Formats: sequence, C-alpha cells, structure tokens
Amino acid sequence: MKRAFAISAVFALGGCGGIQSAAGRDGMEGSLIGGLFEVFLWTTAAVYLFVLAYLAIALVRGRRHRREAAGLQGQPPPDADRKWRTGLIVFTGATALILAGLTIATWLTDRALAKAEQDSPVEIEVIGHQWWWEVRYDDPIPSRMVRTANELHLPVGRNARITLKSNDVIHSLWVPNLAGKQDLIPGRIADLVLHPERTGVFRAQCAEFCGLQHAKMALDVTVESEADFGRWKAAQLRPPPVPTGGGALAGYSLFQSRQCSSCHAIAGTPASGMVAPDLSHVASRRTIAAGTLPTTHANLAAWIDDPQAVKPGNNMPEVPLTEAELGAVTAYLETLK
Amino acid sequence: MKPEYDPDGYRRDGPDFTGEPLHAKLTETWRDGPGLLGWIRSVDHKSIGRRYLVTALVFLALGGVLAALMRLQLSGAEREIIGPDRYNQIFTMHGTTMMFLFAVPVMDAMAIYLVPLMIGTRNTAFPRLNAFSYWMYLAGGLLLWIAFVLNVGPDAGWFSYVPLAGPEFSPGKRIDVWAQMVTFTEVAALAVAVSLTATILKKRAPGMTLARMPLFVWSILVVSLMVIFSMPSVATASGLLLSDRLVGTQFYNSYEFGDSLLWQHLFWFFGHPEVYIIFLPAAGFVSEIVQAFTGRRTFGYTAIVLALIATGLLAFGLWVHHMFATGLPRLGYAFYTAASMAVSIPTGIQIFCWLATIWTGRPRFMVPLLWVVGFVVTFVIGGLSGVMLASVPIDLQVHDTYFVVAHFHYVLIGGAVFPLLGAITYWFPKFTGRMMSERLGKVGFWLSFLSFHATFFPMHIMGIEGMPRRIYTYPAGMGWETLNLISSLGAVVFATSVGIFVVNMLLSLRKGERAPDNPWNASGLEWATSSPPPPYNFAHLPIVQDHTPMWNDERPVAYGLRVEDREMLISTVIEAVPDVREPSPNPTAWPLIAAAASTVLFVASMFTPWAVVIGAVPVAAALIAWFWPKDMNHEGEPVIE
Amino acid sequence: MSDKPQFNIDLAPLPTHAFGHRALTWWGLVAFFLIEGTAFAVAIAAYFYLMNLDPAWPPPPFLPPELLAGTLFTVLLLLSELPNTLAKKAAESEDLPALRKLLVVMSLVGLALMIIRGFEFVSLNVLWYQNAYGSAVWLLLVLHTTHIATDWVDTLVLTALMHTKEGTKGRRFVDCAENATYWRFVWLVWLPMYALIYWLPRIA
Amino acid sequence: MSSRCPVSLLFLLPLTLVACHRETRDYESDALLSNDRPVAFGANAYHLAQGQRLYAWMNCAGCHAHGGGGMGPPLRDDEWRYGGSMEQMVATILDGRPHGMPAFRDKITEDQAWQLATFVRAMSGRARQDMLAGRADEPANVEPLTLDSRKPVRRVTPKQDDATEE
Repeated sequence: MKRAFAISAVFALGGCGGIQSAAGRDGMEGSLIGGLFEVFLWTTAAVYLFVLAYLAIALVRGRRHRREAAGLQGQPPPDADRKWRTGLIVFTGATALILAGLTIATWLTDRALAKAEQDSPVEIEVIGHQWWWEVRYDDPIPSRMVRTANELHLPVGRNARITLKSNDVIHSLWVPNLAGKQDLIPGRIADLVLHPERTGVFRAQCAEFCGLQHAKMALDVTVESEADFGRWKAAQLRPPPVPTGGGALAGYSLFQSRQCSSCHAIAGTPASGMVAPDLSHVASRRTIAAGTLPTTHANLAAWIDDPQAVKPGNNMPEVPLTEAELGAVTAYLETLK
Repeated sequence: MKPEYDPDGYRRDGPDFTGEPLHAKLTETWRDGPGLLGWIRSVDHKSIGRRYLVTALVFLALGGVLAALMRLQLSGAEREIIGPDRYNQIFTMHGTTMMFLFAVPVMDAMAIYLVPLMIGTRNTAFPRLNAFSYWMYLAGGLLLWIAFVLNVGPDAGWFSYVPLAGPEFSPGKRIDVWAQMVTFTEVAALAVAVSLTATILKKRAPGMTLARMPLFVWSILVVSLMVIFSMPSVATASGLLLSDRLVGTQFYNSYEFGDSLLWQHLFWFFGHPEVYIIFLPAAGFVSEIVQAFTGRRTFGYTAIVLALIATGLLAFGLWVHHMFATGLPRLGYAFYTAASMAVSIPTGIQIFCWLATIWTGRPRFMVPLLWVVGFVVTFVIGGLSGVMLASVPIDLQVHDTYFVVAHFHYVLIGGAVFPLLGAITYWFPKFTGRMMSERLGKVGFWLSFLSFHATFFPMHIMGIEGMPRRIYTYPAGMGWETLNLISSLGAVVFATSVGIFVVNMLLSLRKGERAPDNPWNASGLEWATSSPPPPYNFAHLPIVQDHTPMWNDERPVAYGLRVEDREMLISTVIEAVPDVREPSPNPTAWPLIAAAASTVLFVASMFTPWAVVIGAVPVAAALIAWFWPKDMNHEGEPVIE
Repeated sequence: MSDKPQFNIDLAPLPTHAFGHRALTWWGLVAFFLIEGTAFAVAIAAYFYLMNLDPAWPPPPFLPPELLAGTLFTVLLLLSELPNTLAKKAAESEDLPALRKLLVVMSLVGLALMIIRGFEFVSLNVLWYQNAYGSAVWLLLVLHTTHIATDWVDTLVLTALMHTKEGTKGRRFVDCAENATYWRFVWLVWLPMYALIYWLPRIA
Repeated sequence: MSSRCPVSLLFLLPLTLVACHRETRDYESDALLSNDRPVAFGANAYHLAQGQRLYAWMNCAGCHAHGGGGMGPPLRDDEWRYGGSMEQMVATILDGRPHGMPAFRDKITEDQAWQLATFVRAMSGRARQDMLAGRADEPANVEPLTLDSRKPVRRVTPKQDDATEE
C-alpha cells in the first residue's frame, strides 16, 4: 500500500523529478518507460492489495475458527477443500492473465522504443574510461569532428544515436531523465538512441560498477534548441585562442612543457595527449573531473594541485607545481572557453 | 576364505530388545567420541548440522556489520567515513558473505540436521562427505575473512564482472581470494547436495512414499538437484577467471578472441538459480510451520510440490534478465521477460495454499507463524518488484540502482531470512531441548518487521530517483539525503532487532523451559523422537502410513537393525519399501585431513599453478585413506542371496 | 518413546549389500556423473560460445592439433571397455580371481593412456595463453585429464584392495562394479571432447 | 568456532606472507617519501598495475614491444645496458639514453616513472610472484609474466653494446 503511495508521489512530480531521475519525463524513451512503469505500478499495487486482503481475512477467519474450535483439523476429508481447489485454479489463471497482459505491455513499449530509432540522428560516440567519459561528435568532414569530455549536448526534439565503446572495463551510460541505460563493454559496440523532448540540464552517471571511482563518474547532459546546439558546436570547433600575455601565457607554456600535455590535448596547440580528457574548451563546461566539481577557479586550482585528494585513485598524477605555476596553469585553463 | 555365518551372532533391536537397554546400546554405538577429538571426528548429521548452522549465523553477523558500515557511510551526502577502496571491499564482502557464506550454507545446515529426522532414519547418506563439506565451507569462509582483515579483501562486487575483476584491472590477490573462496563453497555445497539427494531418495522410513514426504524434504530434494546443475557453472567461471589471472589464458580477453560476456553468462546461469536455492528451502519452512500451527494438513500438497519443481526448472531459464543492459539481441529478451514473469506463478500458488490453510485451519499465532505472516507481507512486495524488473524497458531504467537493491533485500530477507528465523524458533526445542522465549520472540519479530521496511522501502524510491548501486558517496542536492538517512536509521533498529533474536537464542539455550518431544503438537517424524534427539535418532525405525504420522494414535515401527554396528536401512526410491541394510561409517578424522589437504592445494594454487600438481598428492592420499575400508566393530555378514 | 510401539516389519532378513541402483554407492556415483557431466557441458558451451565469436577457428596462423596421439588415445580408450566390461561382470558375479587379473589389466591400460595423454598436450599446436582458442582447447583436455587420472588412481587403489583379505567382503565387489561404471562415463565424455579438440578446428 | 579449527592455521601462513603492503592502493603515493623506494613501489601490486597501464599509455610498446624488443632493446631478458636496478631504470626513463631512448622527465611524474620501472622490472622476472598479473587485456600472446623464469641482472656496458652493433 504505502509502496503505491510513495512511488506514485514520485510520479506526481512528473517531469520535475530532479536532474537525475527515472521519474523525469524529458525524453521520449523516458516517457514511454515511465508510462509502462505506471501500468506495472498500479497493477502490482492492486495485486498486492488483493494479497493483503486475502491474508487479513484468512487471519480473522482463522482466529474465529480457533475461538469456536471450528475449522479443519488433521487430515481433512478430500471434499472439504473442494471449493479451495477451484479457487486455486481461478487464482492461477488470473495470475497468468495479468502476467500475460504485463508481458504484452512490455512488448508494445519495446516496439515503440524500436520505432523511435529512425530519421537522421545526431551521430555521437561515447567512450568509457576509468573514470571519465570521452565524447565525440562524428562528422563526414574530419575537421568538423568535435571531441569533448564529460559533457553531452543534445538538440531537443531530434534523435541522437550514441555509439558506445569502452577503453578499459565495463561502464554503463544512464541518463535517467531521457532513457534507460546501456552498457559500454570492451571489445563490443552497442548503441543507444536518445530522443530528448524538453530542454534542460540533466545528470548522467555510470551505472555499472567500474572500480575505485565508480561513484564519481558522472556526465553533464545539456538538452538545448537546435540553434543553441549549433552555436555550441561551432564554438567547440573553434580552437581556443593562444594567450598573448600575463599569467595565462605562462600557464600555456607550462601546460605545453610539463606533464599536462602528454595526457591532455588542447586543440590548436602541440598538446595532443589522448590518455585523458580533451581540455580544448574545459572552461566552457559546467563541471570538472567527470561531474565531481563545478568549474570554478578555486576548484580548478584544487584539482590540479592534488587530484588524489578530490577523487582518490583517479589516474591523474599530482604534478609538482609551485604556487605561482599553479596559478598560471589555472589562469590558462580558465581562458579555454 | 569364507567367514563363518552365525545367524544369532548379532544383537538387533526388536520386541525382545527395546526401551532403556536398547537406548544404552544404541547410544554407545552411535554417539560421537569424547572431547575435541570426538568433536573433530564426528559424522553425526546433528553435530555437523549444528556447527554448520552456528558458523552460518556467525557469518550473518559479520555480513550485517559490513552492512551497518555501508549505511553509516551513505547516511549523508559526501560523507568521508570510509574511503572508496575500503568501501568497495566492504560491499563486495557483504554480498559475497551473505550469498556464499550465509544464505546457502544456512539452508544446508537446516537440511542436514532436519532431513534424516523428518524421513525417519539414523544418519545421512555419505555422512563423511557432510563432515568434509563443513570443513571446506569453514576453510573458504576463513580464507575470505582473513584476507579481508589483511586488506586483501575482494573489491569487484559479489559478481566480479570481468574485465574489472580480470588480471589487468584488479591487481594483487584480492580477486584470486574471491574466486578460490567460490571454489571452496561450491565443493561444500555440491557435497551436501549429493549427500542429501541420496539420503532423501534411499533412506526414507518404510512407507514414506515420495507422495508422503514432508514439503520441506521436497523443497530440499529440488534444491539439491538445482545445486548439482547450477554450481558447476560458477565453479567453471571462477576457474577460468583464476586461470586468466594466474597463467594468462585468454577466456575473457576480447583482444585475443575472448569475451567478457562469457563470464556474465556462466555466472548468472548459476546466479539466478542461486536465488531459488535460497528461497525454496524457506518455502519449505513456511509449509511446515503453517501445517504445525494451523493443526491441519497444508492445503494443496500436490500443487505445492509441483510449484517447487516448476520453480526449479524455470529458474534455469531466466539468467539473461540480469544482462538486459548488455545489448544482446532484443528478440531474445522477450523470451526471458516471459520466463521471468512466469516464475512468479508457482510462487503465487504456494502463497495461495498457505493462506488457504490458515483460513480454513485453527491458526495459533505464536512466533513462528508471526514470521510467516511477516514473510507474506514482505516477500510479496519483493516478488512484485521482481515482476517489474522482468520487463526489459523498466529494467533498463532501474537496473543497477537502489531499486534493485530494495528488490532483492525484500526477496532474500523477507523471503528467506524471515522464514528462517521462524524455522529456528520452531525447531529450536528439537535442536536444544529448550523452548525459545515467546515474549522476547514477539518483540524481536515486530521490531525487525517494522525496521526492515523502514530500512529497505525507501531504497525503491532512491532507485527511481536515480541513485546507482555500489557508490561509496553521492553529491549533495540530488534529493537522496533524506531517504538515505531514514534507511540508515532503520538499519540501526534492524540490527538491534536481529540482536534481540540472538539474545533470545542464547538465553533460551541456558534457561529456556524444557521442551517435550512434540511441544507444538506438530505432525512430522522429527517430533517422534526426544528433544534433543539421541545420537541414533530412532530406537526403532518408524513406519509411515500418511502425510501426518504424528497425528495418528498408533506408532508402528520396523525393527531388526544391528545395534552393535552402525547399520542403516536402504529403501526403494518411490515406494520406500525396505530393501537393503548397509553399514554407516564410524567417526573419522579423514574428512578433516582431506579438507586440510585441499585447502593447502587451493590456497597455494593462488600463488603458483604447480601447487595443483604437487598439492594433488596429499589430497589423493587423504582420500584413499578415507575410503580405505575400516573394519566394522564386528565381522561383516556374508552375502545372503 | 514412552508409549509401547507396535513391531510390524522385521528388517533382519534384508541383504547387507546389493548392486546397481539398489546400492547407495550407485546413487552417489550418479550424482557425481551429473555434476561432472554438467561441468563438461558448461565447458563445451563455453567452447562453442568462443568459437562463434572468432573469425576463424583456429585463428591463423595456428594449425589444428596433430591427429596421431589423440586418435591413438581414443582407440585405446574404446578398446579398454572390453576388459572393463569383463571386470564389471566378474565383480557382479563376485569371481575374485578373475577380478584381480582384470583390475591389473585396467591399471596398465590407465598407465598407457596417461602416457599418451602427455603426447596429446604437445601435439595441440597452440599454447593456452596464445588466444581464446588455445585456452578453450586446453580447458577441454585438462578437464578430461583430471577425470582419467582420478579413475586411474581409483583403479590402482581397488587393485591393491582386492589383493588383500578385504577383497572377500561383498561390498568391495560393489565398489569394483561402480568403478567400472565410472570408467564408462570417462570414455563416454571423451568422445565429444575428441571431436571438439581434434576435428572441429579442421572442419570449422 | 574458528578457534577450534586447525584448518585456519594452515592458510594463515601464506596469507600473512603476502604482506598487506602489496595490496595497499597507494594512490596518495607516499611511496616517493619512503626512504626505500624500490620496496615502496617495487613490492606494491597497485603501482605495478599502474606501471603496466603507463607502459601502454606512454606507448613504450612502440619501441620495446611487449618486452620482446624491436626498435628498442628487449625488456624481458637479463641484459641491462644502463643497469637493472630500479634507480637506474628510473634514471633511464626520466633522462633518456643514447640510441633513441627519449627523456620522460617532463612527460610523466617521478611517481609514474617509478611505477613504470616497477612494471619493467617485473617483465624481467624480478618482481614478487604474488604481485604479477597473468596477462593484460590487450593483443599480446607472450608468455605470462607469472610463468616467466627468474633472471639475474647481467650488465652490458654501452661500449660492448656499440661493439656488438658494428
């Protein structure tokens, strides 16, 4: 009973079920599944009520039998249970019917989900790493291919086909507000079609245990208008300006000459490491370290200063930098809008 | 050379030899030796069952402590009580301990103790195999926990998915310990399964046809067969994992034509039946308790038996519903959805029958029956959320979230632990000769029932609100804090209530009121003998004429077994017609020695493959010594035909 | 029990040992057949699973195993069923002298088989760590070797046992009969292994 | 229960031998602060595993293959032109050597250099058996390190080395 209330309460919230909620109805898949969930919820709730009622009456009747020393004892005569046998058959039949109904509902939803996978979608490739997301927007023209990390921008009302790969262990991409999850399995290629119906900012999180920092492997999802999406993509294609002076310039040369550049890449500079997230427009992202911290000056500095304190066990080493150097690198990264 | 035959050379129980003198003689023949040595050498199913039970409960406590630690860490956002490395070890240890070291062994324990009593025989078939099984189980459990204490605790989750659990991403020995612990517990479980199957099929009292077996015995028969068909799968899986990690085989390496999903198939082909291996014995408890406390034969005996068998079969057809998110062909999913839903039908049938029995009988609302009521109220929620999870699209949303955590705790605690606690209360007088306190029992029941729901119900909502499993921390502002806090508080109370149950056990053990042979006026043969039973269980083997022998007035018995040697009756499989008299082994330390040798082999093989070859020698030696025929106390009879 | 029981059935006349499904040993053995059979089935399933994933089986440049040793092993194993059947009969008819001779024969056969098995491992043309194919093939061969070894040791022990005065006990004959049954299981499961290890890589 | 059980003692031994240090996930890396770095890094499975991943990330295999050697010398054998001690390996990695070994000083941190050295040392069969992984998830059908034979360090001076190259 209280189950029914509690969860339907969640559903009463409808779309506003938080930025990482399966109760959110911000994508077509999400809504379809949400609808199916409600069907299941109310059916099972009804079944549960029936069982509780059955139990309650059984207890009452039993108690009365006890008081009046009535009811059946020992080996009841075969005919004593006849109507119960009929009851059992009816009950079994009913159960089977309900389950059949739910199976069909499932199957219909599945069909609807499959249908959704048409028209010319945005082609995106998401590659799982311990513990961050690499995101690529494919384009026939290589120079128009966008490479980013830990953020996913989607145009509203249009399909996005996401090709899922893993670079190490099994991860699982889950944007609950938009759709169900899909595993990223090394040596295999899966895909997931999203059809966002509302603009907004959502949070995705790795949903398959992937090691030490499974808890801090989130993905920042932005659903925006086609126009905004276009603008964002254009901005991503523009290499960030090389600083002309000040701390930023110092930071730039430090970034290139020190360990940073052997793992990270920044478009339009010699830094071309592929081991770690692409930082070309890191300052334009809402979060750093795979959704661990909001992108602020202080957080950037703290993260570069001692990554292991922020996200213990992640693969970014603690690069020895002086206060000044740290400030410079941070300043440079902040220019990467 | 032909030993001389003297037809009157052997003393047998019978009309001329019964009562006290017989009791003395049989006790002398069947009792364990004195002292520690006697304890070690015991092959008595009661001793083995008892130590199995105690050990399993100890592991339950340990697993519970880990659960408490996790709830502590998750009680609020961004808590830093436990770091990621330790936390991952803790939830892995919790799952592994509860599944491999508590849930399955505790059911084995109850079966080893109760089945021979319920079917009216003096010991299990292959009792030394049971002794061996216990030592292997203990060794596996100790291996895992000692490793954990030494910071070598497995940290890849209780289902150790590769490649995370593989050689590259799990450095050190942590996963080897996990995999080897699986080997230990598989060997143990399989040994018990073999012993129980043979016991149930060949050692039933005269007249106890298959159609007259107690429902608990039926459930154990089904479960034993399920173990036999499912455990080899996980044993293979963990074997391949070990060889990948230790000698560089490529089974799970996708770059050398291996595949990580192979692991998931092998693991879940065992992992799903496992759930029913845990649940079916619990269903058996419920059937027995309901029958005893309503005073009428459980309604729908045949239906329940068929339901047990159906569950056992269907259980092997649904493992893929653990893999809906891996992107296997959609078409196949439909089948597994249907199968997963279908498996709830037999369970529904059983629940219908139990409630019908309560409805039509004269229920006495004592603690065991209360646990049954709590079981129905709780387990049905778990079953229904299971139906939701069977639906692919819904599963894709809530898979690997706290919704699933809630689901399987409703199923495993509500469906298996509640009946278990009821069963312990119910059979406690038979185990110990003393009753458990009814008052403390009621308090314990209500407290655990309520706190259980407070702890686990919120998890459904957490899951729907997007909280994934197995995260050691979560950011503030996700709307998860309140629910987690409620859950953590509930966990504290729940732990306390389980503590109350344990206290009740210990107190009652000391000064509970003395129990008569059949304190509940129950119907099963286990109540035909004294509480606790004598080493030989039955002075004369009872003869069974219907389902509820203890509710009849007359007590027909079979007699004529030798009393100076451990001799047992073998009867026919279906009709249980007396067929052969076979000797039963005397106490021996060889099972322990064999287990020790195997332990050395298994543990050493985590460090070098050669241990398998070299270690095989002492194992073989121990086994040969074990099976080398020992002389019976008296010269064996020659063949009669 | 306090109240006087009614003595209905006298068990004294029952025999103290019996063969086949009447004996407890037999049921234990059947259970182990099921367990090991399942293990073999799982291993075979894994073999096919990996085979279906691989572009080629064996993947080039690896060659299928050499046939000689494996085929020799198979032939000898099948022939060994002859003395094995005789041994089983001898055991069931409790003909001790014949049984003793046959057990010696079976022990020697086992030894020969173990030696040939050694050559099989070197004729596989692949090592277990080279790729999943190699791993799968080695898995099957090792799995079966453990069974052959187990039953060989078992036979040796029984041979020794039956040459002592224990051998006169009826129940020991049952043990020998069951051991012969186990041997049948061992060669029966080998046949699919032989096909999978030696022939499938040639056909597929 | 356990106290009564002799079995427990049997495997207490091997487990206590594999000291806890081997298993610590030393990601805060205090290893550099340790005054015995070869042990702090070289006897820790986590550092070994990280070294193995760095070996791939820094494309060491490009020259040294999976230890078999190619453009660069093999690492699975017992020949060490510039010394086989961990300190010497770290020096080689950080500062580079003639004949094409680049300096990684500003490409990886010192911690990482030690982790790499730990892995390289393991390649030549000189790491504790109980730290080794049978294989990595990569296309490499070389003999598993766990089955690799122990090798002494045989120093080959650069001079002889040049001679052999003539």
